[in-house]
Amino acid sequence: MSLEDAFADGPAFIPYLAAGDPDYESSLEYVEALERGGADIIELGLPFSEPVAEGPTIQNAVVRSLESGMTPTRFFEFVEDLDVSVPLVCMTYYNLIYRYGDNSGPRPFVEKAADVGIEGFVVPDLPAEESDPLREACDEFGLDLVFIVAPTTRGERLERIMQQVSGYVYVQARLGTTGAQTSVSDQTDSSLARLSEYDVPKAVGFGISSGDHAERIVRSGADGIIVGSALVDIVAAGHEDGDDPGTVADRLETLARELKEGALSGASQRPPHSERT
Amino acid sequence: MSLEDAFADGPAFIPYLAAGDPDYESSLEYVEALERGGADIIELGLPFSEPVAEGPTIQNAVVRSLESGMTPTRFFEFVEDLDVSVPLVCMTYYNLIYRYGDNSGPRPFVEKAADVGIEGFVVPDLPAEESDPLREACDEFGLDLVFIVAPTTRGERLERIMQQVSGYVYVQARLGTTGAQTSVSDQTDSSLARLSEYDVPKAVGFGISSGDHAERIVRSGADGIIVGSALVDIVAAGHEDGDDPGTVADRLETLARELKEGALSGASQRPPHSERT
Amino acid sequence: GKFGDYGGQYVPEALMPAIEELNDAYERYVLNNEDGFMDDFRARLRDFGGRPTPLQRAGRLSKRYGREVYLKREDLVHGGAHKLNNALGQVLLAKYMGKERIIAETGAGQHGTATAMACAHLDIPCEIYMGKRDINRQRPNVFRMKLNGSEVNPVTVGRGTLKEAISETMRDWATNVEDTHYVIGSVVGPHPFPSMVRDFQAVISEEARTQAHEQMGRLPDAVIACAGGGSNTMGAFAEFVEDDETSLYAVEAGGSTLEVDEEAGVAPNSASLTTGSEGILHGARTLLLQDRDGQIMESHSVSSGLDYAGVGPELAHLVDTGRVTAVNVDDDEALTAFHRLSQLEGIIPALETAHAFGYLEQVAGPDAPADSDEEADDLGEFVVVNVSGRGDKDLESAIEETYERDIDIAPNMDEFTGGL
Amino acid sequence: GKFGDYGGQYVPEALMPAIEELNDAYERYVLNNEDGFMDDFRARLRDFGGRPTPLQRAGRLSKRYGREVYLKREDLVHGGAHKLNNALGQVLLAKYMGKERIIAETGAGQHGTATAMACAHLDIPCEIYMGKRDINRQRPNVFRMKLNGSEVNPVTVGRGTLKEAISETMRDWATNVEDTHYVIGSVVGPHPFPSMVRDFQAVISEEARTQAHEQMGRLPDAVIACAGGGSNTMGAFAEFVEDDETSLYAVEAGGSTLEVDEEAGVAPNSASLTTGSEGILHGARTLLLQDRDGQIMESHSVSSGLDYAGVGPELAHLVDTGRVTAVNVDDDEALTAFHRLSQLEGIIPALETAHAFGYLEQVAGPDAPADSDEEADDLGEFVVVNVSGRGDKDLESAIEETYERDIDIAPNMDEFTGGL
Repeated sequence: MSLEDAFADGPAFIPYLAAGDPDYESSLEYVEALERGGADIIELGLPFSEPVAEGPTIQNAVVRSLESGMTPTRFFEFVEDLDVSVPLVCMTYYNLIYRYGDNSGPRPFVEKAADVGIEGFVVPDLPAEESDPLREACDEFGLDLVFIVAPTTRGERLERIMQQVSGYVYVQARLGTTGAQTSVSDQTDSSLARLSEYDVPKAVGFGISSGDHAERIVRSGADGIIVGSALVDIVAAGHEDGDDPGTVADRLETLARELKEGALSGASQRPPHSERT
Repeated sequence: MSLEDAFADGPAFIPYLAAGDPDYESSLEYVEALERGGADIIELGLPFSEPVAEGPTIQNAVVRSLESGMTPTRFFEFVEDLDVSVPLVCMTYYNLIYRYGDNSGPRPFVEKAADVGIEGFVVPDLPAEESDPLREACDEFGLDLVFIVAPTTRGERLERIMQQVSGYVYVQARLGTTGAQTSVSDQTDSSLARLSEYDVPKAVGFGISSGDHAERIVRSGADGIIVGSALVDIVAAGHEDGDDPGTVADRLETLARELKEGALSGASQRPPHSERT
Repeated sequence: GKFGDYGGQYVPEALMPAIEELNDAYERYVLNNEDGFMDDFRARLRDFGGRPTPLQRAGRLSKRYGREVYLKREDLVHGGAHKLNNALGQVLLAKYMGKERIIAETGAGQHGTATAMACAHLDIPCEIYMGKRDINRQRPNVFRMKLNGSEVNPVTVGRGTLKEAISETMRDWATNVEDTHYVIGSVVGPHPFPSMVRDFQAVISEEARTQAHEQMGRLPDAVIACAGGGSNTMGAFAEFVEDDETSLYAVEAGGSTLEVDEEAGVAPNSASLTTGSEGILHGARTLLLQDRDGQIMESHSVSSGLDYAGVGPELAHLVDTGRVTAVNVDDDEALTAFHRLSQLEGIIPALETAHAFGYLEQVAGPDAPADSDEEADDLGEFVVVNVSGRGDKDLESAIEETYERDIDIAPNMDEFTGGL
Repeated sequence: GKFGDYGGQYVPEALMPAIEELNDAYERYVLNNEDGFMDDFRARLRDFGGRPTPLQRAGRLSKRYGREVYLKREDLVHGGAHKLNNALGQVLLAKYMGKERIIAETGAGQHGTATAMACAHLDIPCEIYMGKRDINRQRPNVFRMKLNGSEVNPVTVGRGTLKEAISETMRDWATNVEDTHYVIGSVVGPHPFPSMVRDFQAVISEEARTQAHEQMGRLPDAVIACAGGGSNTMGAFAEFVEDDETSLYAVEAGGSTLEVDEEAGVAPNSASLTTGSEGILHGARTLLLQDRDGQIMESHSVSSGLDYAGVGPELAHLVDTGRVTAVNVDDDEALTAFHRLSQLEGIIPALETAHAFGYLEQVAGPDAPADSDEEADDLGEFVVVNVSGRGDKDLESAIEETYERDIDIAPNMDEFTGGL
């Protein structure tokens, strides 16, 4: 599967932006800037009106994107209009997947996603217990289904998730919701330790905002880093200040590069035994 | 007893004013004008803070009088300062009588009242059932105790009152509280009929405001008329308009004269059998 | 009709026949359950009023005061206070008497709302007299009365408060006495009102006495109730009066001080039992706040429901005889108790009710002065406090008064200082 | 955890362990009464909450509708609504689970105040999330929560209403899941919430069923309850679901119209059962007000307590299977019913509750259209209406909305048009 391939050549840098934030055209430019900055996979948010798993930063991005007219149909056009070559993961809530097309289940959405070239999904309100229909559709169309593993996920639950996951596992660095933090949680290390026996790439997200964070996380054994809020902050600030989209795109590229380099630097410092085989 | 004497020469005109309304000096002048207008007895109100039996007109007079500093002590001075020769009846609420002096009952108040020349009392919140202590003090000092008989007073109650009453009985012309009315109630006739067998003067009050009223009431068999609110209205209007007290006194005298003449006219029209014996 | 020297019937003659008629109805229907009146009343109290109210153990207060503190939950009665017990009783009695119209006066609006509810329930027209100034201060209660279909008649005479409304209602009654019943709101007024209102409210102590037996296997050592006119007080005490082992505490509003300003005619408290003197007001001889001439003084309390210059004659008598102990709690203590009960027990009491809890704190609280030990001992091990009403009606006052007084246990009020 | 296709657990992974822990506690304490939990809960409902509430015959409504109309008086529960049944149950459960902190979200403030009261009573810290806009509109409830010692956290994201507050509370829970319990206020959310909240509220129908037997010697022909999220509805229905002779009516808020403005994403009603479609929201699959893409629509009702775009999954299932009949009453009908109950029965209902009475009028009132005869017959001779809450909280809204709509049976509102 193509997502897993993105981890083949070293640590993967996986940035997130909400599609259509703050408007369709700027957003295209911003996502493309992420690739220039070194993204290995890009998580594209399809905004849902009730983003219960998000922190305020991404919640506000969702509001901006919805106000600019983003819909599932526009989202697929957006993906087609994007000029990037790295794999794209669609991050959204289950109701939008469930309701698309004939309103009877996830298959039409997955089919359309595959059609426009999306490689996988992250669905924060869909735990493994409820994911069979989506898993089946993903299998049918050859897409990955990424699951989030929380610091509180243990034992049977972890087992169940790891049976369902494909592409990569999204390791939630700490309890809470998405949002940039100034330090890295100790919970990350123990989560990575619990996951070490599973043979699937582990990408850590929640709260990574700088190259130093990225370096520290990858050094601890992560196969990839997921960064959302720190990037969305740049979009939000640019929008509020009325900055030229090109300038904002440059800032995104700059932070992306810092994060990517941090990840690479972290990988180079890893003790040999923690390398993936 | 001197009050009863006032009914000897024909129908008695009994005007009411609140002592000290709107101020001590004007009030003296107003009361004296009532005598000039033909009063046979004068009811002088000693204001109580909770005048529950009064209509709004007299309630407001009470407020003005209290605000001008009227107290029981000042009231007795007021009576002493008054230059009138007709008998005076003190109209007040029982608490003031009860609390005067050593606070242990009505005797000190009655003693003082007798001392300054008051001839009797009307106490609207003291029914016959509760009047023994006051009755005894009045007897001791030779004062009359006037009771009110309402349109609803019948049978045993009426009997009990008529055993206690002296001076005159205050016949309440209609249900309700004090206050000038534009017509005379039919209730008056039946009240007077019920009282005809009792050998005590019957003075009718509540709502009499003109010479025509007075005439009609006396023609129906009343031995006297009591007029309060119509006179208080003149005081109130004069106070509000800032009129000279002398002018207000003249108006009071004029209305008093009209009322007195109405009463006399009514008496002259009475059929012989309704004359008092 | 007499309680020692207190009580009686000091009313205008025009009302006496109505009062005799009422007394007759009281004896027949209430005392002798004629036509099953009392059964009907009790059934309506249960189904419409929500009785019985619980006798609830207050866990956190029990801990704080080192004794079993139980709450008689009159705040749960329909309308939010014990007031309905009486209003429902009287309106029902008026129906049995064939009256066709109800009038009542109200100050803070609690009695008026209770009467309006009872009249809607029993389908009888109702007019409520209320001072214009009180109308402006108690608009939610005015609105409630109107929602229940009552007329609210503004009284503009004088200062436009309770006393003027009482006079105006008396006036209406004196005028329409034949078809109208005047629902007096407390154990005051001429006989039979003090006895009748007590009997309607006695359901409080009747229940509490049974509940105490069921829950604690014995009678309480003390019953504490706030006292303004005294209807919740007499209701909470009535069935315990014969129980010598149960002490009874009537907690009056100490206001800002027990000192009186004779000059201004103002008593900045409503402590008639503690500081009042004998006199005659609103139809009865009782203890009053009055000046040396016998003029009634303006009373004051942070709780408008306690703000009355008199007190029920029976309660005055029980205090004189020593059966009831009169104590008082000032505005600050009452407000503090209001916040304490809200925080510790999840019950926001009426400001009236808070006075009863203020007494507990005063003698048995952690900061009680050493010389209160005896009073605390007198309370005993098992105390019942009558929660006469809930505090929803007092939220605005609580904000205003708390802010002015800077009550230290209160939550931060800054955002509410403009009102709700 | 499933009701047909509805229900489930659609929540972020971080919360799943807490939900599993809660489910375990639900099964042990609630379903199996471990450590006497349910006994403790029932005793507190009785003593602190004021249960049982009466089943009252409504004399004037019975006459109007030509059948026996009985009222289940949840308005008499401490706090003024059925909300406490659930809040007390969950907070007590959290204590049994060893949790040290309670969080909840609230829209109109009713669930927040119930939770705050329960937390004060049970001595556990509580934080309530509330949209900034709702805080400004519901200041008395905010003040009440603070009086009870709860923190009220304003949520400023987005429009600052219930949906943002829910997200913010989920966020807090996701962050502090180990020591914190999130008290959900209705029969919504992931399993076990819909079942657990139903079980806590089922005391309503349990009592009503017994009372119906005692008072009428039989089961009611119909039970009517308003439905927003559905907690009073499920509470009023739960014990009757197996009684085939009793019809169950869930009355939704018809708002201004059942028509939807897809363009604006607004449904000017809250009729998820009548007009909604299947989807996933706030942890469960159920019927929702959503646009064709699956975005949740803004709902509307004159009653803020019904103003929610979803509905409990079990209720949705019972409607799908035909056991419960979903009907709806629009804003005007609800307001008229609010005034009618206030005037005829002396009970001022919550605007939520008024919807249930609006349905009675709609099919059985004197002005009911001829074609409603069949529905009126279906109601039968003995109808129980759940009076889910009292209307004190709604006085301001009632003034505003009545004035705007010119409800003909309303009292003259002119003097209140500036508010209370």
